[in-house]
Amino acid sequence: MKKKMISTFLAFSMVTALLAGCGSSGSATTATTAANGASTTAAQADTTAAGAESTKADSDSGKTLTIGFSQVGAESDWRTANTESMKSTFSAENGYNLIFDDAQQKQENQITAIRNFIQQEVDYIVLAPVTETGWDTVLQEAKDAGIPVIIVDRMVNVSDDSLYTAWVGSDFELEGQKAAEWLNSFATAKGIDPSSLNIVDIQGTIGASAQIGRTKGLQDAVDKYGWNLLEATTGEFTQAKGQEVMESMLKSYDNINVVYCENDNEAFGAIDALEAAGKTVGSDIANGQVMVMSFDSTKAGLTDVLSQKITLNTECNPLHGPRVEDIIKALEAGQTVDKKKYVDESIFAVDDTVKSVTVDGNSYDVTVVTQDVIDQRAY
Amino acid sequence: MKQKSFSWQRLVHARLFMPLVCLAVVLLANVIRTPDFFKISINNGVLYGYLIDIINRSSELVILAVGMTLATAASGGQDISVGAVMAVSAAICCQLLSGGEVSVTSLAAPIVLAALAGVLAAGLCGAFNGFLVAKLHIQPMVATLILYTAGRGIAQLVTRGQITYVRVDAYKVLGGYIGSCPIPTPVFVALIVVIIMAVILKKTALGLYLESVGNNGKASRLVGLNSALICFMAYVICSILAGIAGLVASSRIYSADANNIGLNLEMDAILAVALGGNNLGGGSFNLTGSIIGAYTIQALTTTLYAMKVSADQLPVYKAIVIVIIVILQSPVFRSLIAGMKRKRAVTVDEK
Amino acid sequence: MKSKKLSRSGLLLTITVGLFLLMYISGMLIFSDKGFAKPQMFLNLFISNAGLIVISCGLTLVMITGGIDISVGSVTALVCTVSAFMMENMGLSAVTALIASLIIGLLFGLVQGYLVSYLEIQPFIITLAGMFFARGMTAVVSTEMISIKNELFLKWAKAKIVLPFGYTNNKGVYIESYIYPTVIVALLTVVLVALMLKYTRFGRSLYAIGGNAQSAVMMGLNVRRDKFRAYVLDGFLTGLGGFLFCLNSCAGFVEQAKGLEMDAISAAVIGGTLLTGGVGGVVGTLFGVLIKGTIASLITTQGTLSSWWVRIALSALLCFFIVLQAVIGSVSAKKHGARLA
Amino acid sequence: MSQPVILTMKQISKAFPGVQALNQVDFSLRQGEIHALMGENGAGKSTLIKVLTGVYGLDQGQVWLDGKLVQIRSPKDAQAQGISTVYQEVNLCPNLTVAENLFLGRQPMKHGRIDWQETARQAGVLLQKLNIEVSPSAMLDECSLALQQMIAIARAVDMNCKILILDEPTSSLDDEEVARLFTLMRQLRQAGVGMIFVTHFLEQVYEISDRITVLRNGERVGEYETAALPRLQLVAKMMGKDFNDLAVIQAAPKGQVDPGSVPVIEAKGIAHSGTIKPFDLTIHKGEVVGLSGLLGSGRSETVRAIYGADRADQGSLKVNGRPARITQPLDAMKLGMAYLPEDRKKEGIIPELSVRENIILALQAKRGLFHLMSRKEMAEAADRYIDLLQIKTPSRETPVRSLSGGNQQKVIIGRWLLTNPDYLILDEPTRGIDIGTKTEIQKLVLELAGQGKAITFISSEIEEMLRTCSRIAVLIDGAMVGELTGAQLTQAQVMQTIAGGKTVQEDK
Repeated sequence: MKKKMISTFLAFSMVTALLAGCGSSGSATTATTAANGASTTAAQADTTAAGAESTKADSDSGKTLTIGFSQVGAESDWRTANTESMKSTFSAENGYNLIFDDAQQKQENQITAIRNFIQQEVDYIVLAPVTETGWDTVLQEAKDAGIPVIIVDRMVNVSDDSLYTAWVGSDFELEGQKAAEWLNSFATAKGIDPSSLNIVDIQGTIGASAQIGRTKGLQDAVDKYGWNLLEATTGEFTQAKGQEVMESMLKSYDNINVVYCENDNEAFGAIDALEAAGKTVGSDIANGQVMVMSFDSTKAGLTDVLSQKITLNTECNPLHGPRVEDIIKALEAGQTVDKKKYVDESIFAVDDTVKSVTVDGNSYDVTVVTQDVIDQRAY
Repeated sequence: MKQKSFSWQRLVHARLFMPLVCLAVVLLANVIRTPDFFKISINNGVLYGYLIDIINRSSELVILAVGMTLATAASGGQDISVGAVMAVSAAICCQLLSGGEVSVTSLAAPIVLAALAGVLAAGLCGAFNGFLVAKLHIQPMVATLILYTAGRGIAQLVTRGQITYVRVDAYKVLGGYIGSCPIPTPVFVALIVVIIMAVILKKTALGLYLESVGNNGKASRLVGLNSALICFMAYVICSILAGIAGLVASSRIYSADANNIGLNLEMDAILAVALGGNNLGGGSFNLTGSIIGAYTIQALTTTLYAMKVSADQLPVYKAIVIVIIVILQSPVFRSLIAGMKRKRAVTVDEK
Repeated sequence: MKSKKLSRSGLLLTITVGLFLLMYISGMLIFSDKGFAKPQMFLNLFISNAGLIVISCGLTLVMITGGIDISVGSVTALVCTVSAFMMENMGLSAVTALIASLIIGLLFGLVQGYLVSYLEIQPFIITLAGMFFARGMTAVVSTEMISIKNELFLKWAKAKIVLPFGYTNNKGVYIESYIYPTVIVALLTVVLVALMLKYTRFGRSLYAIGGNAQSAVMMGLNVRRDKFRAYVLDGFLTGLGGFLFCLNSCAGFVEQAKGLEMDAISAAVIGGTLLTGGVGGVVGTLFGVLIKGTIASLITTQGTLSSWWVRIALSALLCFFIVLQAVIGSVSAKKHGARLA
Repeated sequence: MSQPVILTMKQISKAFPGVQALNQVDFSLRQGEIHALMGENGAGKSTLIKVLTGVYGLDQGQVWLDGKLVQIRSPKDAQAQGISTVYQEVNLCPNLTVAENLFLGRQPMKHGRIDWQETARQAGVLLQKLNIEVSPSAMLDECSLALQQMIAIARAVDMNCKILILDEPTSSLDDEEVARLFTLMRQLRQAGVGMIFVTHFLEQVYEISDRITVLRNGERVGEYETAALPRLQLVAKMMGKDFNDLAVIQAAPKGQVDPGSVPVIEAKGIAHSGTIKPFDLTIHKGEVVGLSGLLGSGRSETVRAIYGADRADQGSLKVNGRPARITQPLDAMKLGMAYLPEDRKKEGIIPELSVRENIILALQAKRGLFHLMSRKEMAEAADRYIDLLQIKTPSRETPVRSLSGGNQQKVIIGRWLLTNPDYLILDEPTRGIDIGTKTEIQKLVLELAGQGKAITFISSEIEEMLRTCSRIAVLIDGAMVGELTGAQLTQAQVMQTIAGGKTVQEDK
């Protein structure tokens, strides 16, 4: 009995300690954030430099802007980099008060968080939505409260465009198109017959906008150039699933020569599976190598490009912080902003066989990966 | 005639009958679809084939199923925290190996030490679960619900929300291959775990103790068994095995992905135990059945993947299999069928 | 006489309510500058959790009988996706979608209830199958996210019920406090279910079944039928709650409401419902949901915490309640034991 | 006794796979009579009752209620037709109040909802009418077992039952509680309720019943007026043979004890707060010491404290002259103790495990986790005790749950004998067991004492204690009030001691 009471007390004090811990660890987390963010900030100096002065001006005038940021979660390297970018941009030193909420991949949590932001009377709400859909009600509430909403990363699909002020993010379909155009140019340059390109597509989580855009980019090119798309299966954006799916595909087809992975984590898994099966990964398709194409261009992903395991890595830029800041500054200055702003994204290739690709009349340069390029990357 | 039908009856009622039939049906479906399903070749110096994939991929599940069987037997409940515990173990191991960096190419700590730390952490999780279940007599599902929710949080706390990579070949061994051995290491790990458990059950009275405690804890205490300790041990073993499974899963991707390692594997492990013909209410257990159950689930998964069923739709088939099996195993259903048979027999007799 | 009744279920409920007030009031004091003291903040707890409240009520019924239903999260996803699919891809009306939602819930209740009560299969394993099935069927219906744009549906979703108080925010906008109809439905559900549990024979029968099913049979209660009905009602409420959930999220997709079953179970447990059955109630469950919502609110308001702290804090709280219940249970068992002596 | 017959069961047959549980059994019950249903375990008493209450369907036969042919489909159906049952293990809900338990499923309604005030009022009236002293708002699990039984009866009576079945209602009650129960039963008899009374206690049958029906092996032996059937004849009819075993036992020599030898057990000042006050107890080799007292007097608690099932708070214990510290049962087992618990189902058998495993379990536990007995050793041990104790089981691998109560008890006895204990604690080893097996167990006890084992024997039946014990210690409210030996060992003396210990002690 006595023992039981003790354990109750223990449990209770545990809860109390944890709750207290939450408070104190909050600062601890911020501290690590600052430390981690140091390299990030340095690397993006060029992007933030312009904004830095005006930020100072803001803080001089004594007005601290409160930003509520609802993030999807921490499910991938890309996402963590995205969070870091926001945290380092909207730091206290830069004159902001960032209220960060992690939704743990749940839309309902984000809806709750936005309602919470409205009550906290934040100046801006930044939303990286878990899903594209289902935002009508809560964004209406934000609009009624007069709080501008800036969407980052995925787009929201709402009946009324005025529910959000601006959107910053990647054009996933363009990413797919760029990769596909590069493949076409590369094959042409190497004199490879389009019909001998046997491609498998390891898709992202079905329904995610990145998956939809990147798959579409490839699919359109397959139809256009007459490539041979053997199979498209989801690898759920994870390394483990990418590996498993690749293993299975290798059993079904023995002529795969291009693997189109929709993010870096899947590419890592696919490379492992390919190598385990005795295949050589690389760009030399003609001599039996299997080409791996990937997206995101995380440092790890680019390192694999450098070691020639990934042939092409199309960037998906997570550094939304500075861009969101630009929009906020413009809004504060009373200017109008573009409703949609795509971030600039590079293409990283293993060599300079293809110097640039053209999509819809726009030309995009291809960067050849060197150690310098990797070192300069922020994530 | 009567003799024959009797032996058939005995076969049908043998405990391993249902699990084996399930496995056979799944494999048969594969052969019909892919005639060279059972083909195993040597490719790049390693064994290669669908079957190898299934056996390799189910390793973690087999390890979990073994632990889950023991926990179920001793407590009559299931440990739903094993997936999260896998993540904790992997996170701690990788974090030690990387020395806190996000991605490393050299080790910050010896692998054995880090692996031991991971397993130890898992053991601690098991001790927590075991304490709640055995000492405070909390329903297993509720007790393990705590770590089910907290586990991944702790794992993320350890890795600071990042995916920690350990890009060192030595770390890939556990999930890959040992030197030039053609059989994937996870298969060995699963095999070793099974053999060790089998030896323990064969050479010690643990099996009898577990069954006795799970069946009647009070009576077991009075014949000198420390019911609480035995139940506690079952949970510790279950979590340690989850920790080992976590290391294997982590080694496969040489990283600790707190959000995805072992995701939803607890449900599969419970399913394996149920498929193996074990009573989820505790008491007597059948380890072989659980292992066959685990292989069946992976075979089903691989089959459905190969049949191009979307991963999202996979659960529908799993659900159908579960429902069929539990209905067939349900005593009420069996007595219903038996009653019908008897009635038929009676009418025949009357004629 | 009342004090005796307070011994177990009453005590647990008191602790739950007390803890909720304690947490909320300290939140109001600590974060008063961050809007935590505003009435709307409190209302938001209900607005955001309307669906969960209804679903947890259904689950509480099943838990009182000593059962469990872990399929509720997946069924919610199925309900949302089917509703969205019907309205967007088939052009059916919102009313049809609502009816379909309720029917889906009922069907799950009927099948699971039948298997649990008439074939006597363990509820955990049956509802595990139900969970797999519903999640998989959601993917069969649609692998894509479906955004609901149906006019009537959005009208329901956006139908603010304005309350006669509010505040002016820093932008000078007067914001009146409001709730959505979903909140009224949820609270009505709690009240109706609470009344049903207290004032109908069926309700009392559920407690009897949870207390001792064998006895309940011997006392002439139709245990199988009542258990079955509990699961059917649970299914129905899951369908309804799923629809409310859908009104809040206005979308349907495979990953929706993942882990909702554990939220609902822990809400019920925090609210004082024992998983062994026989003790508990929906008022407690309501407070359980509110406590979970408050923790989430506190953490969001705090504003720098990472997601893992949410998980860890929630599970620590859950741990506290579970251990507390175990202790109270063992104390009353001790009493029982002393009586035998 | 010319009351009208209210229930007639004709030619009832019921078969289970492999067993003909009831074969053409007739039974009748009159209004306002207490009709004892007697028979050994497996005679078909429970099956007959379960057929009558609709738990089982019947294969053949008819049930007539009030002259009408009826079909009873379920317990609910039975209740609707006025047949209620009160079981030994009280079938009420511990998590609800007394009032609620009384009216569960038939609560008074007002405006379509339960009228709780009315429920409480009616409960109060009902309890008062039957002289049951308990608050209607008390939780059931706060009531004593006897009280729960009374409440169960009150519930049955209030449901306008014409027929009340009492299935071993007295086996967990002490004498005073039995007396109160009998008062209640007589009250009901006055009110015209027909009662079927199932029990193993012959005294109670003769005290309360009007008629007796004896069943044996699923068949009816006969129906008798209680007053016209001598006890010995009743026993003979139940056993189906001339009953001389009782006499044999009474003649058996009690173990001869050397008082100078080192006692096997020497307890000094052992106590457990709340249940037992400090007591001393010394037991020698070859001695059978009985612990007597009313239920709740601390009989079981005393032995449990010695055995370590519940830890003693204070006191010292010497085993074979050496001080012993016992914190858990295993410690006691290692010192050569064995404990057959009172509640066979809850604390004795491991139902799903086989007879073999149940028999070897204690020895295995004693040997430890790492010294698993070989299969051969297990099989031999099991076979030896199946043989020795004449356990009726299809095979040693049969799950013990499918054995009858008596055979289960023998399995547990076998389990303990296998550990070759010096000191055996037998707590109610014969409860709920048919007379044949009872006698066998009593003989065995004396035999074991003859082999030099020390035994503590607890039983609610004084006669049984007198037959087996060479000494009886009597407890009242957790305190040991006296020890009776030699010529003091008479039923009257024991009763008197239990009734008022002090006077007897003064006599000594």
